[in-house]
Amino acid sequence: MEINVLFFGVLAEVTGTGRKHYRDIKSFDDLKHRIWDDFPDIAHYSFRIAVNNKIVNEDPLLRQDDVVAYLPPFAGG
Amino acid sequence: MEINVLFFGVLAEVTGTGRKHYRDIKSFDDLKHRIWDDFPDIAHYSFRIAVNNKIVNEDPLLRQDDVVAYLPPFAGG
Amino acid sequence: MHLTKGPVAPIAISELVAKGGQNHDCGAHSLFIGQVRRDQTDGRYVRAIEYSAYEEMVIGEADKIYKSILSEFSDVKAIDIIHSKGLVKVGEVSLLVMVSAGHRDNASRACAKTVELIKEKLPIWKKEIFEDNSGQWKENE
Amino acid sequence: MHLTKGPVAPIAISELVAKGGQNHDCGAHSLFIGQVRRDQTDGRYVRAIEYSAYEEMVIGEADKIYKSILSEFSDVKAIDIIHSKGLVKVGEVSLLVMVSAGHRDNASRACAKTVELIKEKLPIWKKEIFEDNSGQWKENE
Repeated sequence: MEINVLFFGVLAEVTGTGRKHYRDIKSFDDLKHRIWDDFPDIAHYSFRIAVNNKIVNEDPLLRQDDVVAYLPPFAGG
Repeated sequence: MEINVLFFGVLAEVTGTGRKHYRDIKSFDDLKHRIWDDFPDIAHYSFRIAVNNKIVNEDPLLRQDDVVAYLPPFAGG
Repeated sequence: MHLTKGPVAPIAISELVAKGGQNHDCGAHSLFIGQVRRDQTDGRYVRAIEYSAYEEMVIGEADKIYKSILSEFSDVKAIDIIHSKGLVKVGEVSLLVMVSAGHRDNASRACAKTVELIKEKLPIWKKEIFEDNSGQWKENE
Repeated sequence: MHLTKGPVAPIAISELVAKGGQNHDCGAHSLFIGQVRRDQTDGRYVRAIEYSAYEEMVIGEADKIYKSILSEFSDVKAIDIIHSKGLVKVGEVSLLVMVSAGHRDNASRACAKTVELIKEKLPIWKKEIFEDNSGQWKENE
């Protein structure tokens, strides 16, 4: 399936891109590994994951065209 | 001695005047009785007394030209 | 502390905030704005409040409030109070309090405390004026 | 909830307060204004903060904040939030929260709570930009 991935805050800087489109993703675990391969530096940062604008606390079941976002700790205000 | 008396809030209305000048006052007690005679209705209201802008909790020692104010419960804001 | 004749103009609020921006140690402003509510008593609706004040004493008591807040909250940089005297209509502002501080928590708590002290300490009185022009003196709870 | 490009203009505050005056059940507005502080890190002074946001999610999360505050404080009539995105310089406003309520206590407590929820829940990030143009990502404590 195809998945859109968004990176925010420091991770947008670290990955050098705010977004990346992935094809042929089999599962969330598969996606994670593809992202680690592309951007090994993100391992040094803490973040949470949102799928379609909702924070997920466990590995989610992904579906075609889901939007997965990498969210560093919030700092609004 | 001469004393200026100020009435505020509902007491300005009840006394029909915001201020009154008293002459030949001997003491605070004397002043109080003169005021009661002039404005008997103030007995129906609760108030505190300030002398020269300071709330007094006991009968004060008055001095020439002191300003005595009758202050109903505050209602600012 | 400023006693203004009639309502506090909304533009005064922007002016205070713009002034606050000149203090670069401030990270937070907490504002309290009191406006006249269309309260009802025995079927009569408030159309305005008439405020009166013992002005000389208000200024002295406001000074004490400033000192008390500044000594309790060391992070507070500035306190501004504008209160109306005279007639303020429903929906208009009668009280503006702005507390500027380094950090948000101090700003919020100091502002709430300032409002409490204003209600308790400032010799100001209000009379509700109803739509039928009858009136009623009010006390703070 | 509104994300505005650059600083929140002081005049926006007056406009919100003027709008609040149209609700005659409101007796109190509590405002929180966050502005960029000239903080110092290792001898470098902040000259601005660059904000970025996950805008779509911000709007959804702000809706949840509104619902949560309105259900906790039945006296609250309106909540407005304006947050900056992009560059906001020292002394400029990056956050404006206004909570309107019937009575002051509810306005103040609901406003403080809203600010806490904004810091905790909204996917917004900030990078301090120092006078030498170096930068540093910040987290809320």
